[in-house]
Amino acid sequence: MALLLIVLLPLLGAFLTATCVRSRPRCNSLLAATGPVISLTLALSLLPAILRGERLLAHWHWLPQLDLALSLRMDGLSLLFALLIIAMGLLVLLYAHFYFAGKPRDSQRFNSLMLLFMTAMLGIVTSENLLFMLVFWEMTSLVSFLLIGFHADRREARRGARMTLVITGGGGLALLAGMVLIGQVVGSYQLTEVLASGDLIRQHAHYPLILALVLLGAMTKSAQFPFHLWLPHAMTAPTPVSVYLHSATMVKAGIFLLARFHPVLAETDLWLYSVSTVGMATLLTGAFVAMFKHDIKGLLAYSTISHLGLITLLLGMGTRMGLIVGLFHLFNHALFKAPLFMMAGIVDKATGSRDMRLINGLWRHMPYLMVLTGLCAASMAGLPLLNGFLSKKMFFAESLQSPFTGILFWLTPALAAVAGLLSVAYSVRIFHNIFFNGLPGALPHYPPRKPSAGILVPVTLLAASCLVVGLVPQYVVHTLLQQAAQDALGGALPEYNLGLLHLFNMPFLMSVLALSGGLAMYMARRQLFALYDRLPEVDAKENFEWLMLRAGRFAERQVHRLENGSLQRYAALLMATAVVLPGTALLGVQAWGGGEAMTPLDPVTLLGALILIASAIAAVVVHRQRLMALLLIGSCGLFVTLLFARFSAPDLALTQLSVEVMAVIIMMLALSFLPQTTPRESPPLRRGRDLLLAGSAGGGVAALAYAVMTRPQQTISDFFLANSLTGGGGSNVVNVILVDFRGFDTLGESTVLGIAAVAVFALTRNLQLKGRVAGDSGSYWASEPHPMILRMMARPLLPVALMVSAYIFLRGHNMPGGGFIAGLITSVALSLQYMAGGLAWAHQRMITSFRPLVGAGLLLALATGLGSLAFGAPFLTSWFGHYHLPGLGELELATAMLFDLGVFVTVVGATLLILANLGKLMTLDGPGKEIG
Amino acid sequence: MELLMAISIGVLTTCGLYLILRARTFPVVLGLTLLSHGVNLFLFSMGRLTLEAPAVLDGSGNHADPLPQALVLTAIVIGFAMTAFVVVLSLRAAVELRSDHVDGADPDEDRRL
Amino acid sequence: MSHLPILPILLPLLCAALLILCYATPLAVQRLVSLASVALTLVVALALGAGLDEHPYWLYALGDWMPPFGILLVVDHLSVLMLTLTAVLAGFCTLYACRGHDRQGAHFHALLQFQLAGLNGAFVTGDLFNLFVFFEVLLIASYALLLQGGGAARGRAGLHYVVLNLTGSAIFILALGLLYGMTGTLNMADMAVRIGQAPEADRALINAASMLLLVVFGTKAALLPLLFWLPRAYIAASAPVAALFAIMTKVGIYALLRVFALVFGLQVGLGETQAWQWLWPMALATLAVGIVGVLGASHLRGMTAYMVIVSVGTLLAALSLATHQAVSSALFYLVHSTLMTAAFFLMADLVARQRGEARDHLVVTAAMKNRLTLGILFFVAAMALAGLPPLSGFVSKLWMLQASAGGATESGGSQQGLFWGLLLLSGFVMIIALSRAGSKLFWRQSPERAHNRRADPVRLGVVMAMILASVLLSVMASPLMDFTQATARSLLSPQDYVAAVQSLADGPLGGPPDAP
Amino acid sequence: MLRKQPLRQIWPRPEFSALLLLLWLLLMNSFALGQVVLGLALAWLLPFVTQQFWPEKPQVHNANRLLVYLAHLLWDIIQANFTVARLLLKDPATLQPAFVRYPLMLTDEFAITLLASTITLTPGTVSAGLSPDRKTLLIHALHEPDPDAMVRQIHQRYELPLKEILE
Amino acid sequence: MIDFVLPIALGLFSLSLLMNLYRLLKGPDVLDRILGLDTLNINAIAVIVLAGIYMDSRLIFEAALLIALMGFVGTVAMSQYLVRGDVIE
Amino acid sequence: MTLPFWLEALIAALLLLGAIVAALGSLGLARMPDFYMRLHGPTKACTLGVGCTMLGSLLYFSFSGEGFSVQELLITLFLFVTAPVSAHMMARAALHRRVRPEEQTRLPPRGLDPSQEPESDSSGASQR
Ligand code: NA
Ligand code: NA
Repeated sequence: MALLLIVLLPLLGAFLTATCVRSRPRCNSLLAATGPVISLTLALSLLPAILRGERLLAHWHWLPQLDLALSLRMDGLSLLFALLIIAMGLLVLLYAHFYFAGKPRDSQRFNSLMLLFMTAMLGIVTSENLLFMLVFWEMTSLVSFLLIGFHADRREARRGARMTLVITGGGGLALLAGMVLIGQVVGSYQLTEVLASGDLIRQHAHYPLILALVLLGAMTKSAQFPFHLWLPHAMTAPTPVSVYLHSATMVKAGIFLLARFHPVLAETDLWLYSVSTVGMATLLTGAFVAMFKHDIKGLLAYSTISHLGLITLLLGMGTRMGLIVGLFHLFNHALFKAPLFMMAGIVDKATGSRDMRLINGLWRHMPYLMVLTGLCAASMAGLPLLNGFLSKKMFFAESLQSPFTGILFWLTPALAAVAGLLSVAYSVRIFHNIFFNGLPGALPHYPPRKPSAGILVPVTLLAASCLVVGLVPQYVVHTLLQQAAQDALGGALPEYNLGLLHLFNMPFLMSVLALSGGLAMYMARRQLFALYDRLPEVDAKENFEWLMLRAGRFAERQVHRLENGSLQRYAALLMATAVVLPGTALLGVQAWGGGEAMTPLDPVTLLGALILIASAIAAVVVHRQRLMALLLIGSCGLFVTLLFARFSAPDLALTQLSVEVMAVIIMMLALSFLPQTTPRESPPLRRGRDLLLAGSAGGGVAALAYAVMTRPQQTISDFFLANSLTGGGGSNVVNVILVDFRGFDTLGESTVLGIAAVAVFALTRNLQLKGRVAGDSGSYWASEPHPMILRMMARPLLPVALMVSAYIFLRGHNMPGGGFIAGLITSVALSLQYMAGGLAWAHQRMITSFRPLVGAGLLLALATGLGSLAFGAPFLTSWFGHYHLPGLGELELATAMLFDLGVFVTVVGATLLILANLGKLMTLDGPGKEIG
Repeated sequence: MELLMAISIGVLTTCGLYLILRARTFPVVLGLTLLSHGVNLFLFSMGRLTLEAPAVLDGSGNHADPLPQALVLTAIVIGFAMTAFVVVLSLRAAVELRSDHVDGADPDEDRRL
Repeated sequence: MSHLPILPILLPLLCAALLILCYATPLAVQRLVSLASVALTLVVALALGAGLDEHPYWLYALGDWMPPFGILLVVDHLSVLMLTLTAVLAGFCTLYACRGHDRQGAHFHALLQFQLAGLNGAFVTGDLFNLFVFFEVLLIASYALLLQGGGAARGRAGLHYVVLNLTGSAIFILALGLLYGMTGTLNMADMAVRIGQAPEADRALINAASMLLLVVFGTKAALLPLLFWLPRAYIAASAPVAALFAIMTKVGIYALLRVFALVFGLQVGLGETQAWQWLWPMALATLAVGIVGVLGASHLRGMTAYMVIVSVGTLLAALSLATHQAVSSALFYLVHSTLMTAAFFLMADLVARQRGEARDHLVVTAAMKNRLTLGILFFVAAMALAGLPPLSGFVSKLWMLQASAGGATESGGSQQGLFWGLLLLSGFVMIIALSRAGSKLFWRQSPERAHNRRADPVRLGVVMAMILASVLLSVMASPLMDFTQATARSLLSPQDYVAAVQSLADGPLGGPPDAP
Repeated sequence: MLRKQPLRQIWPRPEFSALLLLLWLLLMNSFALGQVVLGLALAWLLPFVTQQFWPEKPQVHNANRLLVYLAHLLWDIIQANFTVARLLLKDPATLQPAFVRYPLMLTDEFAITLLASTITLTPGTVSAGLSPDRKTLLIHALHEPDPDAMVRQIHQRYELPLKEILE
Repeated sequence: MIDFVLPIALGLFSLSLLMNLYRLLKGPDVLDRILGLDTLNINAIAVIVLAGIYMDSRLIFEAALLIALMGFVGTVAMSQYLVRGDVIE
Repeated sequence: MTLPFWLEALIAALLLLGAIVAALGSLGLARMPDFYMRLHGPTKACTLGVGCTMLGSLLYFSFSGEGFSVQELLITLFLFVTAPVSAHMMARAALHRRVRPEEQTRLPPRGLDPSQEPESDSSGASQR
């Protein structure tokens, strides 16, 4: 529970600070500090147990399916980091309280984000479950994104934030992959088990991949070469952020990871060469560039990179001692780098600048700060009596015992010495260049504003601890460090001593060399700056932005090329896919013909089919003359009808016929607003391609049809034939299927029609047509809009057609017909009235609007279906009975009729709604007026 | 007869697809109609071809397969609904895109701000 | 026979028909009816889910005609999952639309209910032709919804969407016909059995039908060569409609799963069906195209549309592995991605409403009125979509990574590598794209006076609730994970499905053994 | 006018209804009482619901004359077909087609319609257009060397009887 | 005797259909095509009726009835379209 | 079933006659030189041709035991009512579109279209 509280209290604090006492900065900061203070107390309370070598574990279920558990672990390594994180956090909170003085909103926002970040860091170091660790790992990336983008109105801040997120987030993804791989190799995501499976992992085929992925995660987070670029650009963050994230915590997460996985991944050649090479490269690059940064925070950032490289190098050497020294230096680095960053922030606030070329001679104004800075800079440079000296000396010693052979063996200490020299140079620079070096340049604020006393408190505390650790390390950190190393390595520790003993030896010599060389280098700085300025300037952020922009543009171009808005292309792709995919399957067809005897051909059918084919081809040939093409389509419809009739499908024939006329009328209505001809647009090649595509699809369909038709048939249809009369009460089996056996399909089908009608209504509602294309310059003999002769003929026709429609409807159950066809006949008869009398004339005479008709039809069909529920039968269960009424004759009553009536009503409503609304477009007062 | 039917289906499908690949809405609509003729005949012929034996029970034993007929009927109706809709849509698109080209007068106009 | 399985279709259908009948009903009443219908449907879906423990397959023989002759509704785990997801999503979208989008066109609520009826019907039917019918219902409703409000972009996108889908429907009929011609049945369980009995010589034709169905469902699901209708359609649709459309691609995926796991996979297993062999490269290519699209998008809606494509690619890639874990994880991801892409469409609308002319284009404008609230929502939603912890995106990505472990085989390893690579790359690209978008939208501001249009509290609340759902899907993911595991189990054991249908059937499925 | 005749309002067209009933019974191919009842219902209902579409009430003054006229017409049609058949087989170049203006005497719309239909159905003539003032009918004749004779013949044979019957 | 005449009649109607098709395809004016289609409809009615006699079944006679109705409406619609540029005003 | 010889002969004659007349009508449609002349064939010949066929069928079915067959009658009536209207509509459309009649067509004194001056009328109709 204590473990959980250690992690959760800052989180709670984050929520509280975000929501409570937002306008009172002091209360807010106090509130912010409460959580970490308790956490720190709790963590310290665990210290004795940890130092006894105990390992505390806590476990709560989260997602057992994924082995993702809320598992926490506290051992030496975790505790070392946890204490560092909480303690530094508290100091930063204190610092920030004064830093953001006068900006309560900023202060509050920082406090809550800061606590969120602290939670994330604590989570990383205390996770026992690898996946749970990842949660916090990504959380640090996200919160750091927000923290770096704290001043979002600044372009640099935004860019820096995004760059950080992209690099560390990307690393996080790699780490995710690495963790999952580890979990798969080990069979568990619990750290305890993973750490015990070092050999298993190292011998696994995936080991190089795992190592690469984990390293990618660690290196990006810890700003290792070549991923170090984000760190300097993250300096746009407010200084408290830099203090916490970029010196004390976040950048150490990668190191923590390397240390944590040391027993699992280290001690192989691959580890040795990859990690130490990266570390060395980072160490040198950072140190070299740091010297030439004029921005205080820039210098510190590169120096941080350099120190991180140093630690990585130490871990990379894979020796047990290397790890101990690495951890020690990590600790020391936090102690001296954090106050330096704090100093940078204080100077920035005081002078309004961070440019060391302008800031000179501040000792006059801030002597106390000068002393503190001196201490920390000296520690950074590795001057004796300070903590930096100790770890750096041990680093030199370690470099002398590198596991490399040959030239590499000597190269390591040599480069280490060079790096040491460079670090001395920039350490001197940061001290001398700010506080001495003559008079200040044109600073925004001069004389500098006096820093508040409070802001100096954390600096003082940290500087003092540098001294304390430097003097008596064995009493301060030794035991914890030892335990941390012990828990990280999981085995016996080599003999070592943190103290000042053995002052004069080879490492000491190297230190002296570095000191003097560094000093010399600083002396020669003007020449070096000049030299450096001549180097081509590479702005990583610009490059990053450029890269991102190019990637975006490239992607945009590709998108435009792929998704170019051409329906023709999409349709061609669809067809090509529909040809190729089934085509591959059809390669396996052994015989197309199925062996069944073919139905004998008769000349009339042949003729009909030929006319159908001729009409279809002619429609394609003349498709540019649209009305003609439409006519030919009408002819196709007629002959499809005749084919249906020929092959024993009278219902289909009736339906096809009525549908065809309606469709042609609708298309003609639309055609009056469209150009009457189609321009010749497609180049011959395109037409050829289209023909090939369409032809192969058509050929395939024909082949399939032939193949199936000549194969023997097995079907469930015998059931329908057998049960139609007895079970469905009708002898027209097709109709019984439609209204009974598969009435649900019919319900769906009427629904589709109803929706289409409503959709047409919605589409035409506000449609403003600019004037129709076909002219109506009346000639003398055709000037009447609604020819009288048509009108007179159409009128008596209506009741007759309705009578026929009633007949078709009623006989449907037993003979070809039914609600759908009857509905279409009714609609066609009524649409003839529209043609003969005009929309307005006919519409006034309709006894109902159409939309209610659609709704009522559907409801009737639904209600019929629901009726059976009352009898405990499933939806749409039909019921019928034959009654012999005295005098009236045989009477059949069937619920299916009622259902069919619903279909009928829907069809009438829907088709007329469509027609009327299309027709409405033609009238002058059409738009805006709702019809139907 | 089967071969003739297959060829008719193939021609209808080919013509329909070819028209669907045209650049103007109206031929596309016509193409959709032809295509639906083709596929309806296809679905119909999946019940095999039967002469002179509608699925109306009259005491004789031989009947055409009624099920595909019912399915085709449904497909015809749905096809009709879709045709009606797409016709109106093409009208509306022609008005709003200032062209009856399937991609409008300027296919990229909605990419721009 | 309980009537529960039919209710998810009937409820919205009844409401829609009523709304059409009483077409002049005040909008307030329409909204009430619409919301009530969605809520009731959700209750029904949950009730169906609760009953699954007792009997894993709800069967409902329409018209009391037993399978294989009548139309049979079969509600199993997958159906319940989809029904529930649809109801939840529809609830959010309806609520969002009730704040004004439903005024833009006529009969919004009726069409929405029709859409739901179509979707639900597709999810519960056990009959292949009935599936086609419900596809048409949901498609025509979606056409109408897409075009609500009018405008050039909608007209164009709508036309493309409609024409491609109509062509797709024609292909559907071809496939259906072919399958009926070869098997003589329409009930999916019966068809599966009969395909197993089909002679070797017919195998190629049946496979061709399966490939045609792959094309059809692939078009709906937006699989690579068939996906290009999607971006502009989703971009053009009004926000709640686009959000609702998040489920549309999933219908294609549902159909792929249902048909290939049951009809073609009964004998050989899902992973061995011919279509599934093609699915893998197509899905990866889809994922790749989606990634490029997300990176290249110039406005939030476009980015979201491509995120839909990314989600489709991811989902299908995981599904194409066809293992229990892979399918479970993919189904979990399905829920997550549907809700979150939908939330993002709504968010894009919220953002656009406060940015004047610039809408949701990634350009700099004056500050938004609700910058902080929207910013936080955007940030969290972006996290979820990019798969960052601790939200549902992370959980599903993690699960898919774990599930796609190839094991020892060489091809398994390279499969894993490809999938992992693209999956992680998609997350990476999303981080890039979303951070760029977020920074442009919320951080950069031109100095003009801030826009002063406040976000509608209900709309804001809807988006918040959806994002909260993502949190819940992560924090309390376990029950859902169990459910998707059960779903995958039932999906991968189609013989149980067939046995359930058989228990109700009139005679043995597959016809009498001595049938010609 | 409708208001003055409440019975007509409820049952707008009894004669026509009778025809419809007959049609129904023939279609149903049954004279069972049930069919009669159903047919009666429809024969009343359909004219009733569609009466708005047919506001004019053609008044047939002499039904017998109408029957005679129709029989006459049928005979003419049969004759016409043989005439036209001969014409169609001839070399088209030898035909003498003509457009003829026929001055209408009839004023009733229904009567004009019947006349125009008659003209179209009978020998070699098609009524192609009606002037907007409804005073002239434009007739196309396939082979008519003497248009005036044709006008006279139509007047005598069809227009006058129609006027008697309907006006 | 009917059996003997039927094929001849069917053949003659087929010939008619062919001649209608010729007009439908040839034009030249769109009205010629409309007329061709209209005649095609009428001849199709006859073919259906003859086929009915041939098969001794009246099941497809409703189709003939519908062709008559639909053909008429179609012809009227197209003619009206040519005159007014629309069908329903 | 068997029909009496005379009836069978009548039916056969009707069918044959109908087919011949219809074929002639279609022939006219195919070979007449202008639209207005083509119009005559279908509107008359086909109507009667189909009418004869219908009568034949009516007789055949009415006497073959299935009761009176009314559909044929209905179709015939329908055709006779609608054919003139269709012809009128088409002719009207042709006049509107100024479809040229054949050269030798005799025109009324004031031309086809009195609303237009003869010299401004470009159609061949008024040039004679
Ligand atoms: Na300086
Ligand atoms: Na005449």
